[in-house]
Amino acid sequence: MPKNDVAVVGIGQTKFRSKRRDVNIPEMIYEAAKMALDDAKIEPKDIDAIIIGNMDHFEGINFSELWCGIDAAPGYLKPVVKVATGGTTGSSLAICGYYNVASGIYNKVLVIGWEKLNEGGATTGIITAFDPVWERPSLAGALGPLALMANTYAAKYGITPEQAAKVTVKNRSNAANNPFAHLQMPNITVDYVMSSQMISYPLRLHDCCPQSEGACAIIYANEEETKKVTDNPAWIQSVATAHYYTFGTDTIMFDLPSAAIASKEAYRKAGIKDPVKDLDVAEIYEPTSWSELSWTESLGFCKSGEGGKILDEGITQMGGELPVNPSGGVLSTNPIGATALVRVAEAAIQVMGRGGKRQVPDVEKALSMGFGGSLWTEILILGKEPKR
Amino acid sequence: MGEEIEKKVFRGRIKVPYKHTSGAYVEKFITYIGKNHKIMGVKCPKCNKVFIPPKMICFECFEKMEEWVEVGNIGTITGFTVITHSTPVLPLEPPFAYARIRLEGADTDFVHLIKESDPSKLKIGMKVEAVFKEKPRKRILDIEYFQPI
Amino acid sequence: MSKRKDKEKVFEIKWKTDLPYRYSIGKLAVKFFEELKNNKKILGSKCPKCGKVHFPPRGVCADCLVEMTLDDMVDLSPRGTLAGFTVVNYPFVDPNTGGMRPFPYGYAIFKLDGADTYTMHFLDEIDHTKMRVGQRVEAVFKEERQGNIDDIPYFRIIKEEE
Amino acid sequence: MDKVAIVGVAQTKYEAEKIDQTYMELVFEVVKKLHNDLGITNDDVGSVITSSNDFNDGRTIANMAIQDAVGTVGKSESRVSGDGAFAYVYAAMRILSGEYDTVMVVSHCKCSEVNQYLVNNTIFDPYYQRHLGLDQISSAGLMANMYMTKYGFTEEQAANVVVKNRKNALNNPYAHLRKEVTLDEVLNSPMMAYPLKELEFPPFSDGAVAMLLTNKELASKFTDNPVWLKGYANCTDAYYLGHRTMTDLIGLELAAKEAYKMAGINDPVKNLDVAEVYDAFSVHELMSYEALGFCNKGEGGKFLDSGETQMGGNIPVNPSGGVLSSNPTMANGLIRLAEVALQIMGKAGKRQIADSKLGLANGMNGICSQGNCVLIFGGE
Repeated sequence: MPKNDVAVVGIGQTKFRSKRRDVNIPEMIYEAAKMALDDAKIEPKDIDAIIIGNMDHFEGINFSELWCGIDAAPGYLKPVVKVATGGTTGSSLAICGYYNVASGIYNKVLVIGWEKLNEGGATTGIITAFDPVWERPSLAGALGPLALMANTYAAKYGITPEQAAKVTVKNRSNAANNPFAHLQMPNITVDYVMSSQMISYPLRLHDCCPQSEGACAIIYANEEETKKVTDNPAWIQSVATAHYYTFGTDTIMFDLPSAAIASKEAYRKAGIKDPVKDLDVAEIYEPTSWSELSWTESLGFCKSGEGGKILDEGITQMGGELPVNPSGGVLSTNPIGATALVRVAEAAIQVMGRGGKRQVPDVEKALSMGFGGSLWTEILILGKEPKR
Repeated sequence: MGEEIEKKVFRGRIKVPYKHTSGAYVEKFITYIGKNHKIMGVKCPKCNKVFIPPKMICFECFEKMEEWVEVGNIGTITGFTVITHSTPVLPLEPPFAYARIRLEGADTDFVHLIKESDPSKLKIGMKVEAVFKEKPRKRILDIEYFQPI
Repeated sequence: MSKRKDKEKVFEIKWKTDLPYRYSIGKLAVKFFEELKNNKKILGSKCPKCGKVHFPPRGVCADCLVEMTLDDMVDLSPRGTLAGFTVVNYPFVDPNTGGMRPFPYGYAIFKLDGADTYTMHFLDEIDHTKMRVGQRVEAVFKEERQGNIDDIPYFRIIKEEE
Repeated sequence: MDKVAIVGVAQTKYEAEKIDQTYMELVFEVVKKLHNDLGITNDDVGSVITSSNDFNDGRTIANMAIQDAVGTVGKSESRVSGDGAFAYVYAAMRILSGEYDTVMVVSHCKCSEVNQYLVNNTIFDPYYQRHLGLDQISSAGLMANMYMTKYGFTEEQAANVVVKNRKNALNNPYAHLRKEVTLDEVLNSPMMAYPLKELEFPPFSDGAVAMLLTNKELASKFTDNPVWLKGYANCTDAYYLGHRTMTDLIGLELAAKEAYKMAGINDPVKNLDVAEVYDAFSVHELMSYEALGFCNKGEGGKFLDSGETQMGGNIPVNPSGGVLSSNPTMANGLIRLAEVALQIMGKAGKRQIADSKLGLANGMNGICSQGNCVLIFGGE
């Protein structure tokens, strides 16, 4: 059991868009940080530490935390630390913030994930994440490998493009109820997705996540500080991380081994036997429609190959047994450095019952997932009750 | 020997043309330099400090700053150095000087260039004046350098 | 892929990052490219403890946390089995050049006969209807080789009748 | 504060270039050394925190390149994108949270693979500072000149820091530069960023460092003299150079005060037995004496001349030879911690300070001490 229970007491998100023409990087981050501070009713000077991160070569700013931690967040004369692990940056930030408080070293910590993707470009940045000799010459960012794996997955379990398209339809109609989401398509149809331009077979444009600009901030507090500011926090019940090999290609990405390992550990720590029964909502990391089908299997929501089935049976729809991505997910919003932190924030919003039109009724336990690097997964489970 | 080394390494590069949205504060500061040869700062409503270069947040008070204040084109040197090492991103041929300058009316210093290669010719407290570029290119170097007066 | 709706002038500050790197490739890769250049051979590295054959070759077996040296390098067949395929059909800036990478191009993940890890590389086909998981693929070697990854410009699909 | 111990450290030799090693192999060397020294296997390691920099390694997610070498297939690893000392702090937090019994910290850096001036130039923002071509050398010159002008002390005092540290490095088998320099050699080396000359700047080095942390219960299983964390603080100064008091290291000063309070130190020179300070350039160590409260403001030069920070002094500073002798940039902070740990464990060989009980180490991020963490370690 950790020394100190840790709760999310404040949340801030910018309205995610393809291009924020009106603000520069610190000004964009300030929006989310200020919103989280106001939400938590905590004075900027009372924040003990700031954990902030993005992916360096997307915007080309080295030690970006030393600029943004001071000019966008109340970091002056305080600890400002950068954690960055690729697509999992957001969840790594959330987990680092959790340990900052669970260790008892700090009481109130501000965690910020951000990305201004269109200043440099996602695919260009992602290519630089891989081996310069063996992988970069042919790599086409994340979408290339994700397309390869979608074909592997399709061949193995007979999954059809229509089943994949239904994920986009579910998530982007969910996003219509989420004021922060980038792509909101209330009347999207399978045909609309199936007729969009072929990007990288079998991935069409609307099978893929967008490039978004925006920031997300959450504030953690220990038990004592939490009581002072809210009686409706979201407690962190368990965190788990599973990394994998250096070369992303050593294994097949569909049926994601690290998701199976990390989710089992997170479930064990949070006392979850059957995720579909014991969890009330899940915010997972789906860069493509196909990813959600396969990775709900790796997360133990169903047996291998049945990701399409549980979607068709409505289990993962709003109103189903385990709604997945009421926020619209990554398919609707993808500011990579913030994406996995948005999952944590949205899970917290569901636990706090503040989801508005996207709220799942009486949520006790929510799962959030980060994916990135060479097939890494991070899980945080949030709940209404503290661990003890 | 060079041939041996080349076998052991891969000559790669990270080459990306970044385009950074400036935001209102950078736009006004850079535009005023280019168009009006004026240097604009912003004032914090709480501690009344005038910041050069200008930005949205006063980091001491964590307050949004909205009041613009024109500062002088003349200032005093509060620190300087003369560099001799060359790098691919230097705006001038070394040796030349970097100086910290406190412009009249500003409460913070501002680092820029001085075309001086002999440190004995520069002193803390000296007066310097901004020299503006004829054809501005929307960047901080639209002030080409500062000139001792 | 975002549409350029209202292209009103955004005040932007431009910065062309150009960082040249001299990446060390390690002794095993030096040997790999030597053999590739001189003898058209493809080498992997085999873990002395668990026997897992890694391609591309590398200095550490992650499962056993054991070193792999030049003595652990093994010959691999230039043929393999296709595990996944796609046709990359979207524009992006290639950070190696700062310019756009030409597309479309075929892209495959396959496991070479004798290897225990998968690998991704260019494929000579750009019509996805001609690709199928399970097809056999083969490395295509340049005649004039320099000892770098371009010595195998792409893999080709071995037609059934061959 | 609860207990967390360093139970073992490992370092590679620091040198100008390790051209035959990939990042994976470099990190594997130091991880294997740590495992062998402690007689442990990968199963004894609960989770791993690494530190690296994407600009220096030429790779976004730089820790991806070393995954195979840190043994985290299916295990938890995270990466602090900054100096290794900050990664130690995150690892200590994982132990103190009670969720991990052992955590390994690894930091690596190869300065030989990229132009270090270019990498440091990218720390400056693209709007107001980067086009000026600023880097760590020009900023150091600016700081040194302001400091020396304000407190009026001599180039000899600054140069003597280099002489001291380079002499200490002779006793450090890991050090990159293990050749003494005389005062004249330093003073006559070509001027680089007035008033700093070439030899007043550190070399560029390749290398890696690792250490294992455990909780109180497991510490004795690994070592007879664990090194306990007694005090810690972290403070970040303003970002723009012009917004900082560059004549004093305010961030380091505030961090030191807080760390001393936590460790119950009221007179650092008396209470501490050894200090490994981040000497980014000659004058920087003198400024650090003042910020760390070893002496009053402006008396850094005098304090050096007094011999207090020499090997025989009351507070020997940088027995390892410091950054001025070995500079694998991103690993510098963790090397400071490792060297203090070796002193307290009595394993510092020829550079051992007799019965060191309490030591200080500090890490730095960014330009001219913008990000500072100060850590106090003790034997009991």
